[in-house]
Amino acid sequence: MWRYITKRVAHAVLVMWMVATTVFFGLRAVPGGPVRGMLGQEATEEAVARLREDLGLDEPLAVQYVEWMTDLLVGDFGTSITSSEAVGTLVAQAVPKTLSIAAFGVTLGLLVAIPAGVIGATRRNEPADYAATIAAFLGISMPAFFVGILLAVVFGVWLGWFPVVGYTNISEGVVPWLRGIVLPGIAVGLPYAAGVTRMMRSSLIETLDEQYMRTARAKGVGDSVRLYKHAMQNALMPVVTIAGIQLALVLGGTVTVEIVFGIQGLGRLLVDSILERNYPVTQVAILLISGIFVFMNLLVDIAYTAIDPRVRYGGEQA
Amino acid sequence: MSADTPVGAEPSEDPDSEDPDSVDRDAATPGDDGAADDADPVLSAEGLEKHFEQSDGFLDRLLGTGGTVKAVDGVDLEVREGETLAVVGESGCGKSTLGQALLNLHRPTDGTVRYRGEEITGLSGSAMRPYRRHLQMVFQDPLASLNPRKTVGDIVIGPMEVHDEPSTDPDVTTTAEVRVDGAVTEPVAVSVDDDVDRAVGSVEGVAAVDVEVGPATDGEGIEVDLGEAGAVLAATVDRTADGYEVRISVDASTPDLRRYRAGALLERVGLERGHLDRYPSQFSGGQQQRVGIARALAVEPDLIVADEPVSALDVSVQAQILNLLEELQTELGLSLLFISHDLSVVRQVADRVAVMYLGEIVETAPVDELFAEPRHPYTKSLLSAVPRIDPGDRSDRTVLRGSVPSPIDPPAGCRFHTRCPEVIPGAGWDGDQESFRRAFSFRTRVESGELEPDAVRDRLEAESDASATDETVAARLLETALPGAVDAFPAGVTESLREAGRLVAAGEDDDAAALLRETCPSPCVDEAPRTVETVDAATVACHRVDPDAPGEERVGD
Amino acid sequence: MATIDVAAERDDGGDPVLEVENLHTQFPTDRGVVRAVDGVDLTIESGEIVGLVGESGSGKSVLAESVVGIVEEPGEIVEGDVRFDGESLLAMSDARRQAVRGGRISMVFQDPMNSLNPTLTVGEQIAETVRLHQDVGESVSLPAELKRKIVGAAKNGDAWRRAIEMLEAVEIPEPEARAADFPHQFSGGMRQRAMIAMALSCEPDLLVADEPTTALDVTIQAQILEELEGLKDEFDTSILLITHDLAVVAETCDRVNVMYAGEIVERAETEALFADPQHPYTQGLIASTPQLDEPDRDLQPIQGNVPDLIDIPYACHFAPRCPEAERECFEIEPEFRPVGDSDAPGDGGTHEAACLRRGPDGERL
Amino acid sequence: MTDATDASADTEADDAARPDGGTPAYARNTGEFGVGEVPQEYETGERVTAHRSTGERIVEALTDNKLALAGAVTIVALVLVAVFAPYVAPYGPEQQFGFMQEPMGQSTADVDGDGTTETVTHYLGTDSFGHDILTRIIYGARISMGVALATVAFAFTVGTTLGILAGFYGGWVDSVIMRYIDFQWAFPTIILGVGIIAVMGGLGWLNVVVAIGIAFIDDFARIIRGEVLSIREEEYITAARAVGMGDARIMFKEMLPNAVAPLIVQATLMIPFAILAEAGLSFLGLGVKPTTPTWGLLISDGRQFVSQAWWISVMPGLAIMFTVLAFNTVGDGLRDAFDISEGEVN
Repeated sequence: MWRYITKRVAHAVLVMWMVATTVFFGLRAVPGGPVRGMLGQEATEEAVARLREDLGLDEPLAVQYVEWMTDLLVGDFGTSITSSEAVGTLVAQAVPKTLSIAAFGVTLGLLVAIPAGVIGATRRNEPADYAATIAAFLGISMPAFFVGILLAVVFGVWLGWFPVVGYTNISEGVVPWLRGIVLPGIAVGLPYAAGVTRMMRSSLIETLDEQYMRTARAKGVGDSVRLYKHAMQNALMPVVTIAGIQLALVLGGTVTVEIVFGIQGLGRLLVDSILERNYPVTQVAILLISGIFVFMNLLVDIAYTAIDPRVRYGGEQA
Repeated sequence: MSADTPVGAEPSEDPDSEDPDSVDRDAATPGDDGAADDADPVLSAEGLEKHFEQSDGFLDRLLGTGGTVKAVDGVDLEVREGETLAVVGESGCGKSTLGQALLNLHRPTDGTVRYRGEEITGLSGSAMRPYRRHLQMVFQDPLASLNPRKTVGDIVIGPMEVHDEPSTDPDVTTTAEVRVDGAVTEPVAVSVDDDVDRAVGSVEGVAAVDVEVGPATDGEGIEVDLGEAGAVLAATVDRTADGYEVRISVDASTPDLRRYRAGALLERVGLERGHLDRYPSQFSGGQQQRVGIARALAVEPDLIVADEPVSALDVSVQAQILNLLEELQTELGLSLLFISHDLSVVRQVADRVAVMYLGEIVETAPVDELFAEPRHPYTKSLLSAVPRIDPGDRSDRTVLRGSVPSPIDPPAGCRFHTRCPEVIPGAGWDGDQESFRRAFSFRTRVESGELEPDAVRDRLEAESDASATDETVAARLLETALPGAVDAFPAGVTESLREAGRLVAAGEDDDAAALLRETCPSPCVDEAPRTVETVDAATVACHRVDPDAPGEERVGD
Repeated sequence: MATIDVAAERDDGGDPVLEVENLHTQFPTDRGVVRAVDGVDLTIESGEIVGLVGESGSGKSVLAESVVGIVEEPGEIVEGDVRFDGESLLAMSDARRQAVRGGRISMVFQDPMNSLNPTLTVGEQIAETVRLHQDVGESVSLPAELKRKIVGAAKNGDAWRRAIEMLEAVEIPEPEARAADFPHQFSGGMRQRAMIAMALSCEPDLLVADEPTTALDVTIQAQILEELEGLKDEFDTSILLITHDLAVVAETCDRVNVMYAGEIVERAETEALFADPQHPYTQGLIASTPQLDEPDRDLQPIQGNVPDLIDIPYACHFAPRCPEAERECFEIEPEFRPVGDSDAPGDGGTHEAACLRRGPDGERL
Repeated sequence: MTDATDASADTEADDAARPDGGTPAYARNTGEFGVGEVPQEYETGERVTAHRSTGERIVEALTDNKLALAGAVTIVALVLVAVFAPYVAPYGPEQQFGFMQEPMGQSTADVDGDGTTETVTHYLGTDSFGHDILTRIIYGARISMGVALATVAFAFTVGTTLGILAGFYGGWVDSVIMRYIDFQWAFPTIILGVGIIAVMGGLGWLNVVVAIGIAFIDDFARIIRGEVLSIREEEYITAARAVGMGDARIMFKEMLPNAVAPLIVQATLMIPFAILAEAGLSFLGLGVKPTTPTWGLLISDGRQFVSQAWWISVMPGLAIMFTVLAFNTVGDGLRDAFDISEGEVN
C-alpha cells in the first residue's frame, strides 16, 4: 500500500514540476515578449527596457528559471503589474473563495449523485430511474455559468432567498458564508453530480451481474445486505476514478461561476489578469488552480486504497 | 505480464520488396516418421529464456519495485521433420510463452532458436518474415483468434498477401490425372504448365490437376472438364495430325487465385467454399477453429505451433479437430508443436512429449515410454492425478500437496522440491524416506514464511479463553504444519523439530529455518539437477535418475 | 429478517433428498424462447454423489440454478416441481426458501477467480453464511453487517471460529491467518476450497457443485475431488456434481445422468453406464473422449454441432446427429426404458435410456 | 443437406475402422437417416446471426433507441438552421428594434425598407441593443457549432494518432506520450484554453479552436490508447504478427476497423464538451471577437440585465442545453449499440 501511495505522490510532484515549467516557458512565448504584451504597443522602448530589467527578464534563461523555481518554493510570487500589490496577498484572498465553492459543489454533488445512481440501478426502468437519468442528462448538458444564471434569476432575483452577488468571508459567521456559496456551489456541482450519477448507475448495474453476487444469492443473503455490503464497495471503485477526473469540470466551472456571482476568486483573478495582461498574476493563478486539481486527485487516489483491498494488500500468496 | 512488443520494427511493410525466399525448402520426403537423425530438426532451441519485467514504467524502476517473472528459464528442445512434439504442463508453467518465444512473438531474453539449423533468435519484422511462412500458429480461443470485422475469406487470404503467395515453387512438379471418355477415339496428349502449382496445392511435392476429356457436345472435337479448378485454369485444345493436344495453364488474376486457394483450403478443413464471405461470429466454436487451421495452412508451412488448440472446445468437437490435425499432418508432412495441459489429448496426438514445470523442461520422452514408465516424480504425479474412465486403469494416486510456487522467485535447486513426494534425504539422515519427506515438508513450510504464530495464538486464546504460552503455540504449529506424528522420527530429529517449532512461535523464523536446513538437508535444494540423456533419446532432470548425482546413495523409494 | 431455523427440522424420512419432476426452465429472448431445461426428472438419495454430465449448451448449469432457485432474469421455471426432503421448493414462501438456500442446499460455482467477493475477507464471507443459517446469536441485520464491514468483525465470535474450522476442514494451510486474507491473496485451488468450505459451513443436506474443478489444474483437481468425497461423509451431505468431464464423473459419482440439449437422455449407476453405454449420444461422448490408457483406438467424433435450444421441432433432440436415426425418432417422444441387463454388476435395474432404438426386445424400434 | 456441419472431408477412404463422416463403429444399427440427415419437414434452416457493418449498427442504434433518434433529428435540424441561417432567421443579425422586449413582445420598425413601419413580434424578445434574440441565436449557432466541430476534428486527429502510436508501440514511445498526457491532464480544460489564448494573444474563433483543440488532445489520446492497448492483447493481433504482417498493416488493417466504434462514440460525446468550452471562453470574453454573436457571448451580454430582462441570457442558454442534450443522447445511443462500457468512453 505504501508503495502505491509514494508512487502517486511522486507522480503528483512530477506533474506539478512540469506545470511550473510550462507556465514559465509559456509566459516567455507571448508574441513580442511578455513586457511588450504588458505595456502595450505604444510604450516607449526605454520603458519596456526598464520593466524587463526589474522583472529580471534580461538575465540568461537558465538563471531566470532557477530563480522562478526557488521563488515558487519559498512562496514569493512577485508583484502584480497593474496594482503593484504582492501577488501573494492577492492570491491569498482569492484561494479560499474558489476552494469553498469547489468543495461545496463537490460534496453536494457526491451526496446527490451516489444515491441517485443507486436508485437508477436498483429500480431500473421505473419512474425513479427515468427521473434520475433525465436529471443526469440535463445536468451534463448545461454549462455551469448557465446554471448559475438560472439559479441567480430564480432563487436570487425572484425568490430572494440567497444573495446574488458577492462572497461573505467565513470569519463573518458560517451561515452568511454558507448562504453566499450555495448558489455558485450548486452551479458548479450540478454537472459534476450528473457525471458521477451516470457512472454510479452503470457501474452498479455491472457489479450486480458479477459472479460473487450470485454466490451471495446462493448463500441466502438478503437483498439489502447484498446491495450495501456486497455490491456497493465494488461498484464504487470506477466511480472514485471518474470523480477524480471530473474534478476538472468543477474547477473549470468555478472560473465562469465566479464571474456570474461577482466573486473575486482565483478564476476571476486569472481572467482579469489575462485581460489586463498582468502576467505575474496569470502564471500564479494557473499554477494554483492546477495545484488544487492535482492535490484533489491525490486525495482521490489515496481514498481509492481504502476501497480496493487489492491495492491495500499487494499480490498473491503462493 | 506486459507482453514485450518488437520495439522499433520499421513501420514500412512492403510484401514485394522482401528478399527472395532465402531458405530453399528441401522437400524432404514428408511423413517419414521417427527421427531423421542426420537432417537438422525443423525447429530447435538451446537454453531458451524469456523473463518479463514486472514493473511498468520508470517510477517503478525508480522505487525498485516488482521482480522479473522467469516464465521460460533455460529450455532445450527440438521438433523433427513430420513429428508431433507435445509440451505439457500445468497453468503458469510457461508453455504458452515458450511457444510464442520460439516464433519471436516474444523477444527471447537469452538462448538460441534455430529453424532447420539457421539461427532466428530475436529476429523481428521483415528479417523474420521469410521464416514465418514456414512456421505458423493455431490458437486456443477459436473466436478471439479471428478478427471480428473481417470475413473468413480475408482472414485466410491474409497470409497469402503477406508472403506473396501463391508463387510457383520450382521444385514442385505439375502433372495431370487424365480420364478420357471411351467415345473419344483419337489419342489426347495433355501438357501442364509448371506454374499450375500456383492454383492447385501441392501434396508431397506434386501438384496434380484432374482432367476429364469427353466428346464435344456439338459433334466433332473434344471437350475438357477441369471441375472446380476450371475457375482458375484454362485448357486450350488444338488439333494435330495424330489427335489432340491439350495445354492446361493458369488463367486467373492473383486475387482470384488467392480466393480459389482459400476456398480449397476451407473445404480441406471441412468447411464449405460458400463460407468465404461469412464473418467469424457466424460460426460454431469447432468451425472457427477450422478457419484458424486453414489460415495456418495458407502458406504451406513446415511446422505449426498449436497452443492448446482444443482446450476451449467440447469433447465431441475436440475429437473432430484432433482427427483433422492428424489427417493434415500425415497428408502434408507437417511437424507439430502441440501445447496442452490435457494428458489424455497429448497421449492421443503426440509422438514425443516434453513435461514442463515452472519454466523448465523436467522430462522428455517418446510418448509410449513416458506414459508406460515415467521417470521424473512430477511426471508420475501428473499421470496419477488424471481421472480415468475405466476403473481397471486406476492405480493408487499420489496427490501432490501445496500449489505451484510463483515464477517470480522460483525455489532454489530443483524447482519441484517444495512439492516432490520423492525428495532425496541428504547425507546423515538415518530415518526412512517417508519420515524424511514429512520433516522436509515442515522445513519448506517454515522457509516459505507462511506460518503466522500470532494468528495461532489468537485462535488458541479464543478457544480456551486462557493466554496461550509459546509452548502451546509451538505444539499447535507443529500439529498443523508437520504432516503425521511429531515423535515418529529418528532420535535427534524430533527434538530439533520441536526446537524449530518453538523458534517460530517466538518469531525467530530465520533461526528456525537454519536449524531445519541442518536437520533435514537435501541435495534437491542445494543443487539444480542436470538434464540427463537416458537410454532411448529421452531426457530427465532429476537427481534420482542422474547416475552420478550428489548426495548419499539413494535410499530405495 | 428473522432467521427461520431450518436446521432442526431435518427429518430422515424415506423421501429422497432431492426430487426434480418434469422441470421446464425457459429464457424468453428476441430470437425466440430458449428451452434450456425441457422436461427433466432427477432424484438424489441421501449420502449419494450424483453426476450430471453434458457438453456446453446442454442446460446443465440452468438445471443447477433452478434447483437452488437462483435462475437469473429473464429466465423462469414454467413447469414441473423441485421437491427437497419431500417439500416443494417452488411452493415455499420467499423467507423460508431463502433460509433453505445456503442453509440446507448450497452451491459451488465453476470460476474460482471471481466467485468470492473481492472486498470481503474470506473468513468473513464464510462467517456470514454461518450467521445466516446457524443460531450463533449474531445479528444479520443490515446495520450490524455494515458495522462489521467497516469496523471489522469480532475475531472471537462463534461464526468466525466456525469459519476457521471450515477452512481447516478443507485443508487450507494456516487457516487462522488465511481467514483474515482477501480472495486476491488466494491461489485458484485455495479459492475453490474456500468456496467449498463456505458451502459446507452449515452442514447442508445437498451440495450443488457446478463444474467445481474445470478451471483448475489436474493435480489441484485431484486434491479437491479427494477432499470432496471425504467431506461428503464428514458433513453427511449429498452432492449433485455437474461437469463435462466423463473421467471425473467415472471416478467420483455413484450414479450418472447424461444431459443433451435440455433433456436427460440416459441415467445409470456409474459402473454400468461406462461398462455398457446405451444411448447413441453417450456412446458418442465416450468414443470421442481421448483416454490415457487406450491411445491406439481412433477418436470417433460426433459430427455436427449442439442444436440451438430455440423451439427444436423434432422429438428426439439428438436425432440429426444420431447415426441410427429413423423417421419415428423425429416424431415420437423417446420415453425412458430399462436398457442395461439388470444382472450386470452394479446395475440394479436402474440403467435407463430415452431412445426408441434401445430397450427390451418388445419395445425396440 | 443443409446442415453446415462437417461436410465429409474429401480424403480418400481411410481404413475401415474409422470411416470419417460415415457411421461410427459403436452404432448398433444403421438408420434411415445418416449423421446430419434430417427428414424434409424438419429442415431447420441454418440459423446464422446477421452480421451488421458499422454503418448498419449506427442506423439500428438510432432507430430502436427513441431518445437517440430525437437527438439525431435535433442535430440535423440545428445544422440546417446554422447553414441556412440568412434564410431561416426572421431578421438581419444587426437589425435593431425596441430595447429589451419581452418574449412574444411586439415592436414597430421599418423592416422591409418601404418607409412604412410594421408591427413585428419577437418570439424570444430582444436584447439590450434591440437585436432580435431568435435571430442572434440562429446566427450564433453557426459559430458555436462550427467552432465545436472544428475543435473536435483538430483534437480527434492529433489525439488519435498520439493514442494509436502510444498504444501500439509501447516502450519509451508510450511513456513519453503518457507523460505528456499526464501533464496536460493537470490543467482543467478551461484553464488550459485560457492559458493558450493568453499566450496567443488576440481573440477570434481560430484561437478558440486551437486552444480548446489542444485542451482535448489528452482526452482523445488517453481513451484511444486504452482501446488500442486492449485490442493489442487480443489473440487475432498475435495471430496477425505470427502470420508475418508488418506493424503498419496490423495497425491500419487489423486494429483500426475494431477501434472505429469507440472512436465514433468518443467524437460524438466530445462535441458537447467543445460547445460548452467555447461558450465558457466567450462568456469570459476571451473567446471569439465581441462582434461575432456566439451563444456564450449572448449569455455574457445579458448578464448585467439579469434582473430586468432575464430572457436575454436564458434563451441562448437553453439553445446550448438542447444542442448538447441532442449530442449526448446520440452519443449514449451509439455507445449502447456498440456495447462499449461507460468506463471505456466517458
